[in-house]
Amino acid sequence: MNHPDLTVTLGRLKLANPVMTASGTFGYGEEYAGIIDINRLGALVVKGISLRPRPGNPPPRIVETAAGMLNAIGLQNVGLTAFIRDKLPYLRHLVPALVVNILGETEDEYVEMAAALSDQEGVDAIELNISCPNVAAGGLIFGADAEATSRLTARVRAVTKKTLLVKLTPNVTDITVMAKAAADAGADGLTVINTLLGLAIDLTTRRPRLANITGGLSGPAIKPVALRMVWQVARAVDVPVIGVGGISTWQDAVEFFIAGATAIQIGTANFFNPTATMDVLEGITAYLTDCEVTKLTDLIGTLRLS
Amino acid sequence: MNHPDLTVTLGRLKLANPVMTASGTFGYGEEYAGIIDINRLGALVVKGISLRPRPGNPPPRIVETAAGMLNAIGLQNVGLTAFIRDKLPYLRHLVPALVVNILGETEDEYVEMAAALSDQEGVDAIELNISCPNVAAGGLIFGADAEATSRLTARVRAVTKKTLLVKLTPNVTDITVMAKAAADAGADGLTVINTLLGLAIDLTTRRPRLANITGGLSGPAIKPVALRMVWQVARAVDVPVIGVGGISTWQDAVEFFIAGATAIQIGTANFFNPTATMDVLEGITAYLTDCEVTKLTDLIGTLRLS
Amino acid sequence: MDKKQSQFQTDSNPKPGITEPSSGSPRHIEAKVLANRRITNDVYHLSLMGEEIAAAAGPGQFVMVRVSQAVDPLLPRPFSIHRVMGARFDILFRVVGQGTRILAKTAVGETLAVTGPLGRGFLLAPGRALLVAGGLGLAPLFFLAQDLINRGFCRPDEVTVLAGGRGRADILCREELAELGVRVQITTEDGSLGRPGLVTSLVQEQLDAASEPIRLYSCGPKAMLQAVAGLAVAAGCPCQVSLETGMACGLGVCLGCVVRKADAPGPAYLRVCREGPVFDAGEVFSS
Amino acid sequence: MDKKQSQFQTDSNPKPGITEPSSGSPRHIEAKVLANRRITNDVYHLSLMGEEIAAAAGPGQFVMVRVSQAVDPLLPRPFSIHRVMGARFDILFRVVGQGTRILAKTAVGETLAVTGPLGRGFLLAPGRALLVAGGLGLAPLFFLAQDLINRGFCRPDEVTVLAGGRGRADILCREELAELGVRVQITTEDGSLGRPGLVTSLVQEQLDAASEPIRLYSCGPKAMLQAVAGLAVAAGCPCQVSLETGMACGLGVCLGCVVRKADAPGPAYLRVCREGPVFDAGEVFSS
Ligand SMILES: Cc1cc2nc3c(=O)[nH]c(=O)nc-3n(C[C@H](O)[C@H](O)[C@H](O)COP(=O)(O)OP(=O)(O)OC[C@H]3O[C@@H](n4cnc5c(N)ncnc54)[C@H](O)[C@@H]3O)c2cc1C
Ligand SMILES: Cc1cc2nc3c(=O)[nH]c(=O)nc-3n(C[C@H](O)[C@H](O)[C@H](O)COP(=O)(O)OP(=O)(O)OC[C@H]3O[C@@H](n4cnc5c(N)ncnc54)[C@H](O)[C@@H]3O)c2cc1C
Ligand SMILES: Cc1cc2nc3c(=O)[nH]c(=O)nc-3n(C[C@H](O)[C@H](O)[C@H](O)COP(=O)(O)O)c2cc1C
Ligand SMILES: Cc1cc2nc3c(=O)[nH]c(=O)nc-3n(C[C@H](O)[C@H](O)[C@H](O)COP(=O)(O)O)c2cc1C
Ligand code: FES
Ligand code: FES
Repeated sequence: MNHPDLTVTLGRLKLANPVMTASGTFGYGEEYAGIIDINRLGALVVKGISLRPRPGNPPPRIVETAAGMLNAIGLQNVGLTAFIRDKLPYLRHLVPALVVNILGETEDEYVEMAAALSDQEGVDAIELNISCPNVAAGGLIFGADAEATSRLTARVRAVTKKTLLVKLTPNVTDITVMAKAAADAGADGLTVINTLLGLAIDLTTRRPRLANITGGLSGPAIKPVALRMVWQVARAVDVPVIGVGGISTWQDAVEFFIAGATAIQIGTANFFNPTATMDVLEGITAYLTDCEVTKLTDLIGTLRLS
Repeated sequence: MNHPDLTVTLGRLKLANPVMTASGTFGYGEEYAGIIDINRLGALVVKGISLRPRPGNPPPRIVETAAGMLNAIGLQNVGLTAFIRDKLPYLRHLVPALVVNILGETEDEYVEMAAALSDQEGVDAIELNISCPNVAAGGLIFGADAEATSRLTARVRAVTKKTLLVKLTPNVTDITVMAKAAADAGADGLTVINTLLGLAIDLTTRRPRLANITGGLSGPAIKPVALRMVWQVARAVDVPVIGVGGISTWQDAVEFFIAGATAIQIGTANFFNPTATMDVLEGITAYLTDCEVTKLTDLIGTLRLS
Repeated sequence: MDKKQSQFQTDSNPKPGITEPSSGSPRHIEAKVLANRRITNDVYHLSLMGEEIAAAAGPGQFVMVRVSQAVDPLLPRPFSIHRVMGARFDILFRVVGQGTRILAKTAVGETLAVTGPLGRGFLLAPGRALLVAGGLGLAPLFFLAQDLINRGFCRPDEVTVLAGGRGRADILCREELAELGVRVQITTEDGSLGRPGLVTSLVQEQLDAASEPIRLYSCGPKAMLQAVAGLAVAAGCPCQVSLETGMACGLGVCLGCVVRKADAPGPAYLRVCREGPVFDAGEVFSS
Repeated sequence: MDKKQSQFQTDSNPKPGITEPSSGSPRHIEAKVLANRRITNDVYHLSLMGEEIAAAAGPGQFVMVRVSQAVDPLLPRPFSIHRVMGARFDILFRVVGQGTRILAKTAVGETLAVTGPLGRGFLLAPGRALLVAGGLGLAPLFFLAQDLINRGFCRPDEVTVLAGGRGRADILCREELAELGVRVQITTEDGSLGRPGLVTSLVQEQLDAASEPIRLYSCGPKAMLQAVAGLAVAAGCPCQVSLETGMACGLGVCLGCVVRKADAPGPAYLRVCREGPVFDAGEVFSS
C-alpha cells in the first residue's frame, strides 16, 4: 500500500497531517528544534497570547499528580504586539500551519486581538481560549456560558477570515451545549478539551501547592474524560473537532480519531516525551497502513456502537 | 501525646474514625474480612441498592486507564428486599456505622427505599446516589439539576430520621450549586464526588471498551478534581463533607481533611491495595500524633490561603 | 449466585476436599521473590514466598499480583497458581503488556504485594481425568494433575494431559509432567512438536476411545474452552472450564469481571473471580 | 529575559567559551546505563552513555531523565551533570522520592530516555575561584572545578572547594577532588568531618583572607545560596548560584519552573531551566 493520505481540513485550512501541538506546551516551536523536525507537524499552536504582556502567576506553578499535572501558569506571555514583532517572523516561515491561541479579559480584547492577527501573513488560524481556568478575569466565564460563547464567537467571526477555532472547557455539565453555541456562531472547528480544574495541598505547610490555589489538570489522567467529550461533541456538531487531553501515544490518537476527532493536539506528553508528536505521527501512519485505510479521514468517527 | 481523637460527626451520627469505604468498592464487607479487620473502619458504605434487583450491564464493565479505571457496572444488586433480608443481618452486627447507598429510577423509588430503610435497625445512614453515570434512567439527571436535587432531598428527608447523605456528581459546571440545594433541603452531609464520565475505545474492534459505551472514571487520576470540589463545597455549605475520589494513601486523606472534608471514603484503592483503609487509618493517626494535633476535627478545613 | 454458593458451602472449608473446590478466605501479603526465570521466549516462572497463600491454595485458584508500587499500571494482575511447595508458590506468566513487562524485570529478593488464594478452583473427583490445556492454560492444570494424584483421586495413569499450542515453545512443563507419570499428548498448530493441529482433535479421540466416563478439566483460550465443552456435552462427560476476564479486585466486590450466565431466563451474570474462575461448562456456555 | 539572552548570545556557541555559559541545542536520546552505584546511604552515581549529550555539556547544565516508561511518575527528573568522560556522562542523585527510588533500581544495560544538556551553566572566568557546595551541590561543582582547570581558566591551586553537609556522608567526591589538586575545605553540621558548623563560615573566612578579587560559584540549598550571595555582595565579589525548582519540561516551554526576578519593577519571572539554573546572584536575590 502507498503511504496513507493524512491530510485533514479545518475550515478552509488544510493540514498535511493531523498532529498539532497543544497551546502552552510547545513554546514557540524553537525549543524543540534540536529534538524533532518541527516541520513535520501538521500544525503548531503557540502559547496563549493576551492583548497586553502578562507576567503570569507567582510560583509554584506546576505540581505533578498521578499520571497528570496541575498547572497555573497564569498566561505568562509577551503580549500581542511583541508576539507579532518578535515571534511571528520566525514562525511564519515554518512549514506547519500556525495557530495562534488567544485569551482576552473582555470580549473587546478578543475581538481586537483577532482583528490584529487577521492582517498577519503566516497566521493560519486563531484559537479562542475561552476556557483557561487560571486567569481571574475572563477565561472560564465565557466557556461555561453558552450565550457568552455564542456572542464572543460571532463577534470574532465578524472580524476575521482566518480559520477560527474555539477551545472548550471540560468543566461544564454538558459540553455539547457550548459546542453548538460556538459552531452555530461561526467557529470553523472546536478544540476539545482544555484542562480540568484541580487542587493539590502541601501537607507540611497546609497551603495549596500552587500559588494560584487551583490549577488545570492535564496529561494521561484526563484522557478518558477528553475522549468522551470529543465523542459527544463530534456527534453534536458538524464542524471538525480537534481532540486534546492526555494523548501521549499513537494508540491514544487513534482512539480520538475513531471517536470523531479530525485532528489531535499533544500537550503534556511533550514534557515527558519530547518526541511524542513524531512518535504519534509515525504510529498513526503505520496503523493506517496496517489496517489498509488509505485516507485518515476514513477513520474519523468510525466508532461502532452495535 | 495520647492517641489523637479521631471521632467525627455526620448529622447525629458519630463515627469512631473518619475512614469509610466508598460504595461499590467494598461489597458488603465480608469479602475483606480475612484481609483487614473491618471493625476498625469508621463506616462501611455498601454497594448501591435499587428498589428491584438489577442484573447490571453486560461485560466488559471495567477498563484500566492511566492511574485510574472506568467502570460501568450498571448497579448490579440484589434489590432492596433481598438486601434487607440477606445482607443486613450480618452487616447490622459490625462495629462500623452502616451507610446504605441507594439509587432510584424515579423520585418515588428513592422515597420508598429510604422509608423502608428507616425502619431498619442497624442502618445508620442513607446515602442518596444522585450521580451514577451508568444507569440510563434516573441517576445523573437528578444530580445535574439543582431543583431536582433539592426536591428529591426534601422528599427523602421527610420520610427518614436516619442520617441523610447526598452523593454529588462531578460532571457539572458548578458543584456548589448542587451542594447548596441538597444542604438546604435537609441533607446531613454531602459525599463529594462520584466518578467522572469517561470513554475508552478498543483499536482492534473500533468499539467502546465498555459495553455501556461510557463509564465512570475513578482512582488516583481524579484526585485533584475531587479535592478541588471538596474544597469548593466545604466553603459553600455548613453541613459536613465526605471526601472521595482517588484517595489511596494517608497523605491523600490528610489533603482532603485540610481542604475541608470531615470524613473520607476509599474506593478504587481497595482494589489495588486491599489494606488501603487500614493503611490510611494508621497514617492519619501517626500524622496527627507527629503534628501534635489532638483532635482530627482541628485539622479539618485548615487550608492556609495567604 | 447465592444458590451456587450454598450448594458448595465454599467458605467453610479452606482446603479442597473430596468434592469441593478451594475457596478459603484470601490473604494479602508482601511476598518475597524467590526466583523469576525466563523459561521460553516470553514466558516466566516466578516463585514467591508466602505460607498463608501456599497452604490454602487449590488448583484452579489464582492470585492478584501488584506489579509495582506506582499507580500506572493501576490494578493488580491475576495469575493462576501453578504449583505450591511448602511455603512457596509459583506462577507462570507470559509477557503481553505493561504489567507483565514490569513483572519480568522484578528481581529476586524484591517483594510483591499478592492477594490470594482467590476464586473457586477445580472440583476434584475420582476417576479418569482428561486435562485439556491451551498454551499457558497448563499452569493451573499442572497443579491440578499433581493434586489429583497426591490427594488420591487418580492414579497417574488415569490422568491424561492434552497440551496444545501454536508452536513447540508453547508446550510448557514437559519434564514436570513426565515426573508426575501422567500421560501427555501434544499438538502444535505449526507441527513443530507432537501432532499438527488443534488440541480439540485429541479431545475427540480420547472421548471416542473412552470405555468409562471421563472428567474434563480445561484451561485455555475461550474459543478452545467452548469447543472442548461442546465435545464433552456431546459425549455426556462432565467438564470444568477455567475462564479469564479483566479484573479489578479479584475479591468479588467490584463486579467488573462478570460473564453471562448461560441459559438463564433474563440477563444474569457470574463473577469470574468468585463464582469462578473455574465453572462447570454448562454454567457459562449454553448448550 | 530577551535582554539576557542577547547579552550572552547563548544559542550560537554550544561549548563554554572564555566568558560564555553552555547552552547548546539539547538532544533527546535513549541512554544506556553503564553503571549505577550506591556511593553513600542514599546517594547513587549513575553513568550513562550518550555522546551527543556528553560532548555538548558544560558545568552547571542539567539533564532531564525519565525514570520509567509508566506515566506514574509522569514527569522526567532534572539532575545536574556531574562529569563527562568521552561519550559518557554521569550524575549523582539522592533518593528522596518515587522517581529517584525507581532510578536507584535501574540496572546496568537498561536504557533511560534523557534530554540534555539543558539550561545555562556556569560562566567560566579566569582568576581565583571559590566553589561553595551544600550537599549534592557538589555534583555540578566538581564538573566546574575540572573544567576551570582543564580549560585553562585556573591553576588547581586557584580553585578552592568549600563542601558543607549535615554529616560526613554528605561530603562527596573527596578522592576525585584530591586528584584534581584543588584546595578543599569541609564543614559538617554534626562535626563528623572537617570543621563543625555551616559552610558559610568558611566562605566568610575565604573572603576575608582574599587579597585579590575572587569569583564565587555556588550550588546547594536555597538558604545557603542566599547566604553565600549576601556575603559575596558585601565583599564585592561576583557570585553565581545554581537554583532548583520543580520542572515539567526542562526546555523552557511550560513556564512552570520560574523564580521571581530580583529588583524588577513589577512581578517578572525567570525560567530556571532556561535563563538558569545558574544565575548571577543579583538576578534572583535582591540585595
Ligand atoms: C483468573 C485468571 C488467571 C490467569 N492466569 C494467568 C496465568 O497463569 N499466566 C498468565 O500469563 N496469564 C494469566 N492470566 C492473564 C493475565 O492476567 C494477563 O495476561 C495480564 O493481566 C496482562 O497484564 P499486562 O499488564 O501485561 O497486559 P495488559 O497491558 O493489561 O494487556 C495486554 C494485552 O493483553 C490483553 N489481556 C489482558 N488481560 C487479559 C486476559 N485476562 N485475558 C486475555 N487477554 C488479556 C489485553 O486486552 C491487551 O491486549 C490470568 C487471568 C485471569 C483472569
Ligand atoms: C536543575 C536541577 C538540578 C538538579 N540536580 C540534582 C542532582 O544533581 N542530584 C540530585 O539528587 N538532585 C538534583 N536535583 C533535584 C532532583 O531533581 C529531585 O531530587 C528529584 O526530581 C526528586 O524526584 P523524586 O521523584 O525522587 O522525588 P519527588 O517524589 O518528586 O519529591 C520528593 C520530595 O523531594 C522534594 N523535591 C522534589 N524536587 C525537588 C527539588 N528540585 N528541590 C527540592 N526538593 C525537591 C519534594 O517536594 C518532595 O518533598 C536537581 C533539580 C534541578 C531543578
Ligand atoms: C503548562 C501548560 C500550559 C498551558 N497553556 C495553555 C494556554 O496558554 N492556552 C490554552 O488554550 N491551553 C493551555 N494549556 C492547555 C493545553 O493546551 C491542553 O488543552 C491541555 O493541557 C490538555 O491536553 P494534554 O493533556 O495533552 O496536556 C496549557 C497546558 C499546560 C500543561
Ligand atoms: C466498580 C465501582 C463501582 C461503584 N459503584 C457505586 C455505587 O454503587 N454507588 C455509588 O454511589 N458510587 C459507586 N461508585 C463510585 C465510588 O463510590 C466513588 O465515588 C468513586 O469511585 C470515586 O472514588 P475512588 O476514586 O476512591 O474510587 C463505584 C465505583 C467503582 C470503581
Ligand atoms: S474482579 Fe472484582 S468482582 Fe471479580
Ligand atoms: S521546566 Fe518548563 S519552562 Fe522550565
